Amino acid sequence: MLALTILIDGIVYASWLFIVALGLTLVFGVLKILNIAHGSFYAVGAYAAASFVGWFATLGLAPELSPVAMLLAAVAVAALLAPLTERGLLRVFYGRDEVLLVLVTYALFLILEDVTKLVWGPTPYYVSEPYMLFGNVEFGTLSYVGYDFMLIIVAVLCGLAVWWGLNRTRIGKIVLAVIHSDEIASSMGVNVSRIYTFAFMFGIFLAALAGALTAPMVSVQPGLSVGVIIVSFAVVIIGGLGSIEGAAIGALIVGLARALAVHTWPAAELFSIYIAMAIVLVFRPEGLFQRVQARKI
Amino acid sequence: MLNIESVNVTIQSVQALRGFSLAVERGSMVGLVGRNGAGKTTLLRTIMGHLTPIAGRVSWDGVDLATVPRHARAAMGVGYMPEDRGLVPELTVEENILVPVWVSKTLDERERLARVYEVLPELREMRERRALLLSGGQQKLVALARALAVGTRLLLLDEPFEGVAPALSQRLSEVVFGLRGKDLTVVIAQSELNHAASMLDREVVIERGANAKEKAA
Amino acid sequence: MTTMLSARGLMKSFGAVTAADDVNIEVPSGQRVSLIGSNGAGKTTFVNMVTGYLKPDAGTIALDGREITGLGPRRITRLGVARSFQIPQLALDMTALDNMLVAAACNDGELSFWKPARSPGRRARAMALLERFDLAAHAQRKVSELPGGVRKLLDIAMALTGQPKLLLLDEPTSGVSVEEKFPMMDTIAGALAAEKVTVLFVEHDMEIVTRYADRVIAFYSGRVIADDPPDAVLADEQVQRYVTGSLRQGA
Amino acid sequence: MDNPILKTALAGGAAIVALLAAGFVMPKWLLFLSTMAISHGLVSMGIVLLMRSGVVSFGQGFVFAAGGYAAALLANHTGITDAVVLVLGGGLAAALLAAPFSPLLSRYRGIFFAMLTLAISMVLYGILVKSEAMGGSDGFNVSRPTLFGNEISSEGANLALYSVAVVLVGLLATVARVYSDSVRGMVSLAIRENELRIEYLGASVSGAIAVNFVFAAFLGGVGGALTVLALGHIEPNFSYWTTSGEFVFVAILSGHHSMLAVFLASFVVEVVRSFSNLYFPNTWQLAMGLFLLVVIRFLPRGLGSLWIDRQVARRAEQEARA
Amino acid sequence: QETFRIGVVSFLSGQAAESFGIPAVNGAKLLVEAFNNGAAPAPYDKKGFGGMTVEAIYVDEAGGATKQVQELKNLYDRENVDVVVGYVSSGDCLAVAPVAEEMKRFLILYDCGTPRIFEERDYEYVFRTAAHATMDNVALGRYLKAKNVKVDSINYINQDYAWGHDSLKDFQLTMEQLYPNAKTGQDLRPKFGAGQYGTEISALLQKPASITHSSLWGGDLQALMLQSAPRGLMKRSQVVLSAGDHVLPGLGDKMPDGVILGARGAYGLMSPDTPLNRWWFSEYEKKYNVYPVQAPYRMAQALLGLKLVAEKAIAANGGKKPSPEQLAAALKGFEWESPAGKIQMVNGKGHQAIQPTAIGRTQYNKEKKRVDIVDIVRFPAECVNPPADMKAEDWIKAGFKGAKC
Ligand SMILES: Nc1ncnc2c1ncn2[C@@H]1O[C@H](COP(=O)(O)OP(=O)(O)OP(=O)(O)O)[C@@H](O)[C@H]1O
Ligand SMILES: Nc1ncnc2c1ncn2[C@@H]1O[C@H](COP(=O)(O)OP(=O)(O)OP(=O)(O)O)[C@@H](O)[C@H]1O
Ligand SMILES: [Mg+2]
Ligand SMILES: [Mg+2]
Repeated sequence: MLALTILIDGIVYASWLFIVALGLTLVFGVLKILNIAHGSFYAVGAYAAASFVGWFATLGLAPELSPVAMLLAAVAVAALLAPLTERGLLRVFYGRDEVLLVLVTYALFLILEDVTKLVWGPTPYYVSEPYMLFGNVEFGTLSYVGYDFMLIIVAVLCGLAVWWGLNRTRIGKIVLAVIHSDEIASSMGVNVSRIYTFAFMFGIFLAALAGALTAPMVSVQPGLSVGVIIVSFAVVIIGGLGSIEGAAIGALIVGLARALAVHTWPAAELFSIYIAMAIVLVFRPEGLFQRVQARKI
Repeated sequence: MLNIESVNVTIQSVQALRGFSLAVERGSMVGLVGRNGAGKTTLLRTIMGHLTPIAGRVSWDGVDLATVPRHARAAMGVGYMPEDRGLVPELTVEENILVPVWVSKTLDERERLARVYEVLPELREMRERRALLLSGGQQKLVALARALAVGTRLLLLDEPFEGVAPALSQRLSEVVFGLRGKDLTVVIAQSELNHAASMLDREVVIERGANAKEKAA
Repeated sequence: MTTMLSARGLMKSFGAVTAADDVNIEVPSGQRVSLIGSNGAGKTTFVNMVTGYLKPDAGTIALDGREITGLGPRRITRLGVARSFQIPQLALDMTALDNMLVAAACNDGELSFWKPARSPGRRARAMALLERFDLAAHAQRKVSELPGGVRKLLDIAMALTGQPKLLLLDEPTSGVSVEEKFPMMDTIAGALAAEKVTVLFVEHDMEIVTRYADRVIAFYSGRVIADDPPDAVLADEQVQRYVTGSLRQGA
Repeated sequence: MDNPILKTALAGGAAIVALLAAGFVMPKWLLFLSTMAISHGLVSMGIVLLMRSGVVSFGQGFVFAAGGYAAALLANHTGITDAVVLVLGGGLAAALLAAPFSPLLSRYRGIFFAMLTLAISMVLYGILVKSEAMGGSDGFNVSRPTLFGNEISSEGANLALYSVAVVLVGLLATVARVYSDSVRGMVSLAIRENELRIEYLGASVSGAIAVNFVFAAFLGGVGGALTVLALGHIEPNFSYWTTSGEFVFVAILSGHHSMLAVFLASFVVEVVRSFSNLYFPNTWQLAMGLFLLVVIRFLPRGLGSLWIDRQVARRAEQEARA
Repeated sequence: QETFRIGVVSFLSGQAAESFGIPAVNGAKLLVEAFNNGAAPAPYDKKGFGGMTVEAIYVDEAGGATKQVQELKNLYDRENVDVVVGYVSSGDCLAVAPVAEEMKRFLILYDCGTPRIFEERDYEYVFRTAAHATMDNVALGRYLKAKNVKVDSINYINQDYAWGHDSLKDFQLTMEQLYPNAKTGQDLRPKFGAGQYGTEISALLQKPASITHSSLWGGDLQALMLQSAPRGLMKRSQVVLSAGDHVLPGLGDKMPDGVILGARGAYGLMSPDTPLNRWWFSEYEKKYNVYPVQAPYRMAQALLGLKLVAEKAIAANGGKKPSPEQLAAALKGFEWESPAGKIQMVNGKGHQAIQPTAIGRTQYNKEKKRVDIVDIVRFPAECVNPPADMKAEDWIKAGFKGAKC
C-alpha cells in the first residue's frame, strides 16, 4: 500500500514536473539556450489562466469549460510573449557563448518578475474551480483528486506529441538539422529563424501550460517562478540536455525520489532532488540520454 | 548566370575579400583556385548569404542576392557543399540528402533520390547509416549528394576532393563533370585541381581575396 | 634495428562497422611509413588506437618494446608519441603563437604555477618552429581567423614541439594548397631526419606517398591489404582497385 | 624591471595603496559597500579562474558558505579573534572541504559541472538549514574581530575591515594574476578551447581543473570569511543557488581576461542594485535586468574587454616590431 | 521645517511580499498619511511627529541578509533616516540588529518572530514592538485545552527552515506540557515554497492524527489548503494553524470550516472592539478593499508606538529632533495602546514587546462572503509570553512558570 502510494504520488508530481521540463529541454535542444526565464513563463501562464478562467466566468460560460480557458491562456502566452522575446531579445544574442545566453535569460527572468507584478498586482488569484471538475478518486483509505490523474494524461500526451514530432516527422528531422548547425540548415533551404521562433514558442507554450495547470492548485501570486526553475533544471540535467525521453525519466526519478523521501524520511526531502541528480551524474556524466556528438577526430 | 561584382567582405576585422569579381556563364564549370586563406570559402559563404559584403553585389540569374533571405537560395536551385561537410550527425545518410528536398516546395522526393543514387550508387549501401559514423571521405560523398539533391541549377562545391582517396576522388569528379550540359552551373573551390583541371571551362585564381591573373582552361 | 611500434591482432568495430580487422603492423624505428586506403578503411581508427583515443576490442600495441594497450592519450604522449589530426585541434580563441607556447609549456613537463608562460626562451623556440613552417606571419593572429590550411600546418607544428620518438600524422597535406604541400613535407622530413623519428602518416596524395614514404601500408575495410615499399604497393591490384583507382581507369 | 612577476606585484601593490588611500575619503556607506564588493568579487574571481579552464561553477556559494561558517565558528568558539587569521582560516577550510570533490568534478564540463557544483552547494545549504545548533536558516551573529591584537572600535570598524579586505584581496588578486600568466594558467586557457589537444600534449586536463577548483575554493572561502566579518552575521543563504548565481553573474559581466574587471563588475553591480533598490523599490529587478541586458549587448566579452583588447593589440604591435 | 525620516523595510517582491510585505507597507502608507494630516484618533492625533512631517522611504527586503545589512547602512548613512522600521525575516533581523547597535542608530523590528534576538544579547538601540513567535504556539495549545479538544496523536507539516523548525519545537514542547500522552505521527518538512503538497497530503491521510499542526504561511499555506480540502484532510483530522489568518480574505469559501487558527496576535477578525481599532480597521478596509490582517497590524503597532515615543523624546529635547539615544530611552519599557490591544515593552530589558493574542475557528459566512472566526478565546499577554527573566524555551519546559491566565 505504501509502495503504491509512493508510486502514485511520485508519478503525479513527475507529470507536473515533466510538462515544465519538456519545454525547457526543447528550447535548449533547438536554440541551445538554457532558459532561466522558463519559470517566469510558467508563472505568467498561471496568471493568464487565472485571468482567462475568471473571464470565462464573467462571460457566463459553464465551469466545465475552464480547462479550455486554461489551454487558451497557455496559447495566448506563447503566441504573444514568445515571438516578442525570441525575435526582440534572444535573436540579438544568437551565436554568443552559451553561458552568456544563460545570463540573458536571467535578465529576462528579473524583468518578467517585475512585469508580472506590474500587470497583475501583488494580490493572489484563485481559480480552484477546475481542480474539482474531475471529482475524487478513492483509493483505499486515501482520496485523490481526479484532476491529478488528468495531469498525468496531459503530461503523457505532451510528451508523446513532442517525441513524435521530433523523432518521427520530417519537421523533427529538419529541426535536428537546425540544431546541428543553422548555417548548414539554411544553406539547405530551411528557414532557420522560423524554426527557432516556433520551437521557442512551443517551449513557452509548455511552460505556460504547466503554469496554467498548476493555477487551480495554488494561489497565483509573486514568487511562483523561482520554485520551478531549479527543480526543472535538475530534471533536464538528469535526463540529458535536449532529450525528451530523458526529461520523462528524469521527472520520474525526481518525483519518486521526493515521494519516497516524504513518506519514509521527511527530513530528507530538501536534499532528495540534489542527491538524485548527483547520483545519476556520477554514473552518467552527461545525463541519462546524452546527445550524440559528431566525431571530432 | 552568377555575377559577383567587386565584393568586399570582412570577417572580424580581417578583410577576406577585396573587390573580387567573377562572372560565371550559365551551364559552365569554373574552378576557383588559390592558396590557403585566399578567400575561396569566404566567397562561397558570401554567395550563400552567410556573410554579407560591405561593398559590391552578388546576383544569380539577375536577382540581387542581398534581397533574398539566406534560406531562399536553395529554392533558387542552388546547392552548396561546405568545406567541412556539415552533415547532421543524428540523421541517416538518406535523411541528410533529403532534408533540403523536404523543405523545398517544388522538388519531388522520389525523383531527386533516384537521381542521386543513379549518379552515386555507393550511397545506396549506406543509406541507413547515421552520418556521424561515417569516415571523413564518406561524409564528403554524402555532402555532395545533398548538394546535388537540391542544386538543380547552381552547385557551389568547397574543396570536394579534399581528404578523399584517389579512387573516390576520381569518382566524384566523374560525377560532377557528368552533369555537364544539363544547364547546371558549377563552381568548384579547391587549392589544386590536378585531375579535375582538364575538365573545367575556366580556372579563376584568387589571391589574398582579390582577382589574380586568369588562365583559360 | 629495434621495433618502434608493434600492433598485433588489433580489432575494433563500431556497431556493425568493422574499422580494424586483425591488423598486424610492425614499424622499425626511424622508418617513414605511409598509411593509405579508401575512405572509411580504418586509417584514422588505427592512429586513434595507437595514441590511446580508442581502446582496441582485441589485440595489443607495444611502443619501443613496452606494451601500451589501454593507456590514455596523455600517458602515451608522455612515452614519446605525438600526433596531428585530420581536423586540426587547436585553441581557437588564442593566437597561433600562444598555441605554440602552450605546446612548448606542456612539453616542458610539470606545469609551473608561477613561471611566466611567455618566457623569452620558450617564445624563441616557438617562433623558430613557426618560422620553419612559414607561419611566422600568422603568429599574432587568432587561430579562429586563420584559414584551414594554415591551421593544418599549425596543428603539425604543435605536434612537433616535443621530441617524439614516434610521430603520427593524419592526412598532413589535406587542405594544404599545392604550393605549400611539398615545402611542408620537406620541412617535416627535414626536422625529423636528424632525430631519427619514426613517422606514420596517413595520406591520400600518391605523389606525396611515393616521394616521402619508405614503406606503404594500404588499408581496406579495416584490413591491411598491402604492406611493402611504395612501388610494390602501388602496383598491387587490390590497392589499385580500391585505393588509387588506377586499375579501373586503366581497364 | 623586465621580470613580469615583479611588474604584476608592483601593479598589485600600487592598487592596494591607492584603494587604501581612497578608503580614508569614502563616505561610510560606500566603505561598506566596497568591502562587500571586494570580498564578493574575490569569490567571482575564483569563478573566473575556473572559467579560464572552461568550466563554470554554479555552486560557489558552497565555498563562500564554507569559508564564512568556518571563520564564524572559529571566532565564536575557539577564541581566535584576529581578522587576518580568521579570514585565512576560512579560505583554508573552504579549500579543504572542496578538495575531496575536485577529482570527481574535474570529469565534468559545461552545464554538468555547473549543476553538480550547484547540487553540492544546495546539499550544504540543506544541512545548514537543518543544523539547529548553528541557528538553522536564521544563522547566527559573529562578534567583531580584532586586528593584530588590537580591538577595533565600532567607529573604525568599517575602515578597518575595508583595509583588511583591500590588502588581502589585493594580494590574492596579484597572486591570481601571476598564476594566470603562468605556464599553468596559459595551459588552463587552452583547455577551455581544446582539451583534447592538451591531453595529446601530455598534460592532465582533469588535474588542471581540479587544481583550479581548489584554488577557486580558497578564494571563495576567503571571500566568505571577509563577508562574514564585515557583516557580523552568517546564514545558510550563503550557500543558496541564487547567491552562487550572482557570483557567476559578476564573473561573466567581468569577462575572463582581467582580474581587475571582476572587482569593477562586482562594485558596479552592488551600486546599481543599491540605488535601484532605493529609488525603484517595486521595480528594482526590472532595472537590474535591463542594466544587465545593456551590458551584455554592448560588452559581450565583459567589462575587461574595455581595456584588455587594447592591451592585446599593443602586445601584437610590440611583437610585430620585435 | 524639519522632517522625521523613517526607513521602512519589508518584502516588496518574492514569496513573502503578498502575505506580509505589501499589506504591511500599505498599512504604513495609510498611517503616515493619517499622521501627517493629523487624522488619527487620540492620542495619535497630533500632526506628524510632534509637528515634524513624517517621511517614509520604502525598501525591498528581498535578497538576503547581506543585502539588508548593506541597505540598512545606506539608509542611516546615505539617506539619513532617523529610524528604520522593518524586517519580516528572522534571519534579516538577526543580521541587522547588531549593525544598528554598532552604528548607534535607532532600529525597530516590527514583525520577525525568532525569540533569539533579545535572548542572545542585550541591545540599546534595537527594539521589537511585537511579541515573538513563542506566543503563537503556546496560545494554540492552550486553546485546544480550553476547548477540550481530544488529542491522542499529532501530525506536523512545517516548512523546512528556521520558522518552521521553531514553530514545530514550540508547539511540540507546549503539547508535551498540556497533553503529555499525545504521540507524534508524521513530521513532514516540505521545503519553503514547495507549492505542490500532493505527496505530503497522502502521507497525512495515510496516518491521520487527532490534530494536524502547521505553521505554513502565504502561498504555501494557501496551496496546502486548496490541495488538502478536496482530499478530505479536514474531515479526518483537526487542522490547527499557528499563523493562518492572512490567507482568509483570499481563500474565502475555499477555506474549510472548523480550522483552528491564530494570527500571531489579536489581529484582523480577532482584534478587540475598541475605538482605535474600529478606526484603523475601517480606514484600511476603505482604502485597500480588504480588511487588515496580521501584517498591517504589526506595522501599525510599531508606527503608533514610534509616534508616541518620538513625541515624548521631542518634547524632552525641547522640540528639537531627538538623538537615537533619546529615542531609545523613550521607547525602553514603554507601553501604548494599539488596535490589537496594549503593547508592553517589558521583556528583553524593555526592548521586547509582549501583547495579548487570540485564537479561533473558521466558519464561512455566506452573507458577508467571507470567512468569519468564531469560538474566539483571548489570552492576556502574560499568559502566553514568557516572563522577562526567562528564555522562551525554558519557560515552556518549566510548565509556563509564572503565567498569568
Ligand atoms: N571566422 C573567421 N574569422 C576571422 N577571419 C576569418 C574567418 N574565416 C576566415 N577568415 C579569414 O578570411 C580569409 C579567407 O579565408 P578562407 O577560409 O575563405 O580561405 P580559403 O581560400 O577557403 O582557404 P583554405 O584553402 O585554407 O580553405 C583568411 O585570411 C582568413 O584568415
Ligand atoms: N567513433 C566512431 N563511431 C562510430 N563509427 C566510427 C567511429 N570512428 C570510426 N568509425 C567508422 O569506422 C570506419 C573507419 O573509419 P576511419 O575514420 O578510421 O576511416 P579512415 O580510413 O580514416 O577514412 P578517411 O580517409 O575518410 O578519413 C568508418 O566506417 C567509420 O564510419
Ligand atoms: Mg576554404
Ligand atoms: Mg581518417
